[in-house]
Parts: sequence; structure tokens; C-alpha cells
Amino acid sequence: MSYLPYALAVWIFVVGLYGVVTSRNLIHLAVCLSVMQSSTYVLLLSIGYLNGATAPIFADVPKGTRAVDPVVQALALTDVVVSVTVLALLLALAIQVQKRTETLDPDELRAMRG
Amino acid sequence: MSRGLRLGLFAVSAAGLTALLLWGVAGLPDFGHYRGPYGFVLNASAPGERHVTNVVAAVVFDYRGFDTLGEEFILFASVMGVALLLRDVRDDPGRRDDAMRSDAVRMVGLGFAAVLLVTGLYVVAHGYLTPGGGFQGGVVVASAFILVYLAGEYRAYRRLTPTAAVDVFEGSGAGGYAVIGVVSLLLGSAFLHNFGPLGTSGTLASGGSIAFLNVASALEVSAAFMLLFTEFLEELSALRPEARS
Amino acid sequence: MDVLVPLPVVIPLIAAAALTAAGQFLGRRFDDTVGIGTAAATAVVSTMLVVRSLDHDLVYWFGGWTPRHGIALGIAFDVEPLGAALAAFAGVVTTASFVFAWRYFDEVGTLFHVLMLIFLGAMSGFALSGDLFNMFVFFELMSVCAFALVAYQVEAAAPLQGAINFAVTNTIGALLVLTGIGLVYGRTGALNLAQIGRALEGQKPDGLVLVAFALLLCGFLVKAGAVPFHFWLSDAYAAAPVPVCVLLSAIMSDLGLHALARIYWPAFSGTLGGSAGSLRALLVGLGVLTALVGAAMAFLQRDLKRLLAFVTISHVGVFLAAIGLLTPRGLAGSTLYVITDGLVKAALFLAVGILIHRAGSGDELRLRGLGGRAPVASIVLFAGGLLVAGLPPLGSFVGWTLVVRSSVDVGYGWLPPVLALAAAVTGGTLLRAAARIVLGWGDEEDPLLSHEPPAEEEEPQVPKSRLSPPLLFGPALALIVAAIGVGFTPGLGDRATRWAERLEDRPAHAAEVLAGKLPPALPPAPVHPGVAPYVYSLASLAGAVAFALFGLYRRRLPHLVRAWAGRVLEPPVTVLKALHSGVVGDYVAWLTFGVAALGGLVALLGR
Amino acid sequence: MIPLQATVIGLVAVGALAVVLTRDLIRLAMASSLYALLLVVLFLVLQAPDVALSELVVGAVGFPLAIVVAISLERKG
Repeated sequence: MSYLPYALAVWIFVVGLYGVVTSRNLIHLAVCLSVMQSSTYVLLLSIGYLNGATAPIFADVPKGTRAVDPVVQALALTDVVVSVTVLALLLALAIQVQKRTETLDPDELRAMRG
Repeated sequence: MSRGLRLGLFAVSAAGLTALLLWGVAGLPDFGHYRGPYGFVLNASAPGERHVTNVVAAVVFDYRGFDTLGEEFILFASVMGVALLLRDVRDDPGRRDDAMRSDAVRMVGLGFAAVLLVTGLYVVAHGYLTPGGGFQGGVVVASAFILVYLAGEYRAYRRLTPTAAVDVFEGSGAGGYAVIGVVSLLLGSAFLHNFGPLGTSGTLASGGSIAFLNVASALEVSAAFMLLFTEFLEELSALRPEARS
Repeated sequence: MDVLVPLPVVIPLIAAAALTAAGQFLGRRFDDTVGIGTAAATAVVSTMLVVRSLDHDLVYWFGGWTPRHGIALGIAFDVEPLGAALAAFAGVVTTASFVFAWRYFDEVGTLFHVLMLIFLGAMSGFALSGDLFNMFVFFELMSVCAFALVAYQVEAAAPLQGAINFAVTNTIGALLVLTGIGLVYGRTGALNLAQIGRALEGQKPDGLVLVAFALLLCGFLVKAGAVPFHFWLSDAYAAAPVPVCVLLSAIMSDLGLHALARIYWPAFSGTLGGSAGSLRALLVGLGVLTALVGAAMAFLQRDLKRLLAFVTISHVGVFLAAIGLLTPRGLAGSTLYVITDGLVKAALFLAVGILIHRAGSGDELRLRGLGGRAPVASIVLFAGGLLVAGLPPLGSFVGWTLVVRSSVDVGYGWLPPVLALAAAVTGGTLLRAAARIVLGWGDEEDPLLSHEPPAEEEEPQVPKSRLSPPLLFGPALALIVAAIGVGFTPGLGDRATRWAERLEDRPAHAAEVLAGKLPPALPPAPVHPGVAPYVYSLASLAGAVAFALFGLYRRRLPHLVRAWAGRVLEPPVTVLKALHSGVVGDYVAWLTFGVAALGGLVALLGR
Repeated sequence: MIPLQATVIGLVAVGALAVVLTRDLIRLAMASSLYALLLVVLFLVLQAPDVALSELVVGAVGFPLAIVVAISLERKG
């Protein structure tokens, strides 16, 4: 049981990857990619978690209270921003693809091969 | 590669990848038994050293403040990138009318926008005391402006957020973060080294440079999200058939 | 702490922000001037960092958070000459690219300059950082800029497809890196590379360490473009505008490989060192595969940009094999090779840009005999082909010498001939293109080559009068001359080996980063290459000429030989072409396969 | 590990699968917003309020944007 959160991160990663590989729609693909990204938040935050500890915010708590790791939370914050930026760029690309080729299916993009 | 072949290749590989990842995470300490030391050292020292109650904010804006500089510029670059990708549909906003909405919708929308704006500013200001900070508050502030748009006040929205002016905010937010770091250099200490007075823990006037960096970050994030929204909304209104006629 | 250390990152970032805020109120010439000036200043500062770090690393703690009791509180830059040289190289190439692009992009205002400057800052940061997560941040910053720049020409389908393939695969690569970072952090509670190394020191590698290393390896190999993670690269580089290609091809791919060395030596060598032999076999094998696949695919192209993209992949393989030797000479040789060869590739891309501009096409067959319209580009094409093929003692010969010597040192005497074969094919491909374009040799059609590239809409049409010839031709010539010149720096190879040794001496490096103990300065380590590097270089040069003639006059071979060659070569060529399908789902499936296979091998070999 | 955490973990696991398997764009937008909310709850029970707030503002702002884009594109296409 104590590895469940880590297993969740693995699950989300692989499920998201499945979505990316099989996607027939660029918007769906972009969302699957952000699902994959969420696996890293889960992994980081679970690693830094401490049983019975509070959040690392020391307002109105008695001195000496145990708190969870603040570093992984800072990393996860950066990660969230990265996820948003990638989503925004992929959506912008998807809009242009729709306009130029009248399709959102990545399998139909055949301008380059060989 | 046919889709069937691709799925087969993926199925075999994904099974291997899953096994690999599970083998990897099995080596982690049990959930809830994090062993440190990095985070614990900071938890112990940050409140005393930096006079902030939110240690995450101290990590984000001070101990690992340089990461956040990179993060600001990731957001900044993606906004510039989206502007580059969607540059071909800039129609003249002056000629477009506001969408017809009932007065009730407008009033509710604008009321909400005001509430959001205040909330966002509060979240920014208290970032180093309680959860929140420049990023979260910045997004909320930006969404207050978006609500003006959604309430049907397109021209009001464009007046409130002229792209040229928001660009200036965006640039000065991201650049300001870096410039604060350079100020430390000019004062003879390390890049991003604290130079403000630490103040009293638990009050707004605490944390030294963290307060400045927080504001720069909020400026950058709110401008970035406003620009992102403007780009996408322009694109969509160009797609709408009625807007073309 | 040296006040210069943060500047290669901070200067371009502040310039980019200032340009956004103020550029719209000022003219185009202002943007170009700021771009060139900033990139040049960054190159100068990075070069100064190389000089200042000659004797010992410059360790810089941001925010002044020096470590306490061996525990890093903040983020460190760890400047060593090889990384600083790569940063300086990035500055030089960006400057050349800006000069070439002088008023090249009329419609976009400041956006191009802003993104290029941020890209430069990100590359500098990535090359200098000594912190695992900070490397990830700069990895993403590079990516975000590059995604948008690749799709610059949004009117065409090819750049969009290239950018999507690039963005999706590289984002997954970044997630692999981040997952690896999470595992390492969970084990060691550290993000500083030296501190991670101390925490892992002497432990028998278990599942977590092996998997974490495999994930970091795969993530950085995606960025570098090693087989089977390379598919995105040829699509993205073929579609990007020339000034962007220059940066991507000359430096970004190779930074991913340098990152491998920066992670392996300080952090992982203490725990994986016991199985270094099998790890070496794995990395060298992958490098050889990449070098050969890239070379073969390059030979099959007629679109010059895509051709150069596959040449880039082939060279990534060579560098990976060299770094994978896991010796100081291998690393030093690889870095010198990266810089000299990067200068050549940048010049070649610029030559293609000149051809597109002057002769209206970037297609080898359509350009047949039209080289006279751009004499400078013709010279650069020929010189580049010869340098890539390995013309001793010029260009990358210094790096090549170290690689040959290092291969022999570790008992990999078979490696130099194989790498020379790859150089013969890539050099031969370039000479074939040069001979066809400049001299009009060869046939007008060649069914072996891939389809004709889409009509030349990929480059913005700038009125010819707007570009003055010195700005157009100057950068390409300067880069070629620089590539030749670097090889003549006295004692470069001997010194570079010492720099690499400093990175690879884990305990001394950790003491320097975490406790500020400076190591003693070492005298240069003479290489004494013997004649072997000359022999291999001359052989690959001769091979290149042979391959070029084969490409041009294949049909004049006796009928029997052609029939036999066709039967043997056709199936693999068809398969190879079909694998590069341009479909992102396929690429991600291959990426998954690569991670599973490489991870499995690391697990098997590392235990 | 407390039962609350286990429950939320189970919900997130199902949510991720649901998002990936939803191919209709409008439903996809709703599913992904819901998934973002589940993540917010998970982060709260993992004692990470800062990250939860980030995910909340991004989930409340980013995903609806995706919704609007998706719907408009599909209507046009």
C-alpha cells in the first residue's frame, strides 16, 4: 500500500503515453500530453510527503511542527507552468494545422517523409 | 507504419516501460517516509533566515530563485511563440461590435471581474505568508480581465488591454525579475542575493527581495496570460462565421 | 565568486525582455543591432569564462547560498572550460545567424529576435548549470523557443508538422528527464550534481539508480536525436527557417550529449563505475548505429536542408560514440569535434540559405548547374564537404585525433574505421551535392532520392536589393574560416584532455563544488597520436570522393553490378525510408520502444 | 497512508484514463477540467496547497480555453 502514489504516477504516465500514440486529434493529443505531465507532479509531491506532517507554511503553527518537503513543491510549481506553456503552443499549432490542412488528425499530416 | 503495427510496437514497449518504471519507484523510500535532507534543512532554516512563513515561496523566490527566472522566461517565450504562430489573424478590433448580451449578464460578469481582480491581488500580496504568490495571483488577475471579454464587453476589454501596453508589462515583468538579480550583482553580492530589509515574519513587509521578485513575477504572469487569451480569442473570433461577414 | 558567471544567461534574457518592452517603438534596424550586439557580447563573456576557468572550475552559488556541511541550499553554476566553450560557441553561432538574418524577417517585428535571444540564454544556462533541476528548466526553455521558431513559416504544412513532431517528442523527453530527477531526489534528497554523486558513491546500483539513469539518458538522447529517438529531428530541421536551423544543428543537438557527460561523471560514476565497461559498449553501440543510419538517410535526400539534418544525426552518433568511450580523451575529443564540426554545419546551412535566396531553390536536383549564381555558397559547399569527410589536419582533426587515441586506449580499435565510414558517406553526400550544383555533374533525375520537397515557400522572399552581399555571404565564410582556424590552436587537444579529466575526477570535483577546495593545476597531457588518425582521415576522404561519384554516376556502372546492388540494397533502403513516416504517433511509439529497450539494457548490464 | 488519500488516488487514476479515452472534444474538455479538480484535491491531501492553487487556477483557466478552442474548431470543421 505504501507505494500506491508512486504506482499512480507510473499509471498516469503510461496511460497518457497510450493516448498520445493513438490520438487522432491534435487537441486530444495536447491534452494527453498534459495528463502525462501531471504524472510528474504526483511523483514529486508523493516523494516529498511525510506522514502526519503539515504543509511547509509556518503561519500560526507551534514551533517544531514537522512539515513536508517544500523543494518538491517548488519543482512542481515550475512543472505546472511548463505544462501550460506546452499546451498553449500545441493548441496554437493545432489551430494553424486546422486552417492550412482542414484536418486535426496527426496521421493525415504527410508533408514530410522518407 | 500502419496503425495496427504501431499499436503492437507500443503495447510491447509500454509493457517493458511500465515494468521498468515500477522497478524504479520500488527503490524509493516508503510513501510518507521522506528522508531528506534538502527540504528539511530549508524548513528548519528558512523561517529564521528569510522571515517568511511560506517556505515554498522562499524556495521559489530565493533558494531556488534562479529556477524561477527560467520559469518566467519559459512563460514569456511561449507567449512570444504563440504570438508568432498566430500572427496572421490580427483583425482590426475597432471595427468589431460587442456581442449582444443581456444587461444582467454584463453586470454579473463585470461584478465577478472586480471580485477576481481583488482576489488576485490579495493572492499575490500574501504569497510569502500563505499559499499563493505571483504565479497563482497573476493568473487570477488576468482572468479578471478575460471575464470582461466574456461578459460581452469586447471593446472595453481591448481598451483595458491594448497589446502594445501589455507587451511592455510582460517585458518589464520578466526583465524586472532579472534586473533585481543584477541589482544584487551591482551591490557586490551574488546574483539574486537578498538586498531588501527582512522585516517582521508574518507581515506583508517581510522577506526582503522576495517581495520584489513576487511582484515582478505577478506582473509577468498576468501580462502573459492576458496576451495568451487575446491571441486565442482573436483567433476564435476570426473563425466565427458572423465575424467574417 | 566570479561576477561574470551569471552573465551569459542574464544578458540575452534582459535584452529579450527589453526588446519586447521597447522594440515596438523603435525601428527594425534597432532590433537587428540589439540582437547582434547582445549575441556578440554573450560570446565574449563566455569566452572570458573559458579563460578564467582554465586552471580550476568557477563555482557560482545563486543568491549567495553556499553549501552548509556539504548540503547545497541553492543552485550552482559549475563553469568548466568545455561547457563554457560550448556556451561561447552558441554565442558565436547566434551572432552569425543574426548577421545573416539582417532584415530577413520583415513581418514579425521583434518576435524572432526575442525568441532567438532567449534561446541563446537557455543554451548558455544549460551548458553551465551544475544542478539537475536547473538543467531541466533550461532544457524546457530551449525547447519552448525552438518549437515556435521551427514553425515560423505557418503558411505551409511542413513546418507545422515538423514543429508538432518536435514539440511532442521533446516534451515527452523532458518528462523522462523529470521523472528521472524525481527518482534521484527521492533517493538522495539532493539536486546538486556533486552532492548527488556523494550520496550515491559506492552504493551497488539498484533498480532506482539504474532506472533513473536510463530515464535521464533517454531524455537527453531525445534532445540530441540519437536512434531511435531521432525521427523528429529531420522533420523539424528540414522545415525551420535557415537562421534557426543554424542554431539547432550546430549546437542544440550536441548540448544534449554534453549534458550526459555532465550528469554521468559527477553524479553517477561513483555507483555505475563498476559496470562502466558494459555501459561503454551500450553507448558506443548506440552511437555507431546513429552515425550509420544518419549517414545512409543523408545519402538518400535531395532536399538540402533535410540532407543536412541527417548529416547532423550522423554526427550526433559520432559524438555519442566518443563521449560513450567514458574517457577524458573521448569527452575532450567529442567537445572539440562538436565545436569545429558545428561551425562547418552552420556554414553549410547558411550556404543553403544563400542558394535558396539567389537561385530560388533548396533542392539538389533542381539546383543542378546553378551554383554559378552564388559563388560563395559553392565554395562553402565544397569546403564543407571536404571538412566533413575529414581533411587532415584541418577542422575537426584535433577532436578526431583524440577520439582515435581514446578508442585504442580502451580496446575499441574497430571504432575509428566505422566512424570514418560514416564520415565518408556524409562527406560524400555533401560532395555529391556540391558537384551536382556547382559543376553540373550527374543526372538530372535520380529515383533513389526521396520525393521532391514542397515548392519553395519555406523561406520568406526578401527583395534581393534589401540584402547586401557582405551580410549574406560574410557569416558563412567566416564560420568556415573559423572551423579551419580552431584546429591550428597550439596544444588544444592536450589541454582539453586535462579539462575533461577535471570533470571526471569525481571526489576532487565534489570537494571543489561543495567545499570550495581548489584542485592543483595540471600540466597539459600530450596525446602523441601517431599516424593512425591521418590514415583514417585520408581513407574517409577517399571514400567520400568514391561515394560522391557513386551518387552522381551510379547509372554508368556495368549492368550486372547495378542489378546486384539493387537487389541487395533496395529492401533496407525501402524500410529505412518507410520508417521516417512523419507521423507523430509512430515517432512516440518508437520513443517508447527506445526507452524500454535502452532501459532494459542498462538494467541488464548495470547489475 | 490514510483512507482519504487512497480514495483520491483511485479517483485520479480513473480520471486520467477517462480523459485519455474521451475522443469527443466537448466531453474531453469537461473530463479534463474534472481531472484537474481531482488533482487539486490530491495535492491538498498531500499537503501541497501552493501547487493545488496553481493547478486550480490553471485548470479553471487553461482547460476552459482548450474547450473554447476545441468547440470552435470543430464547429468550423
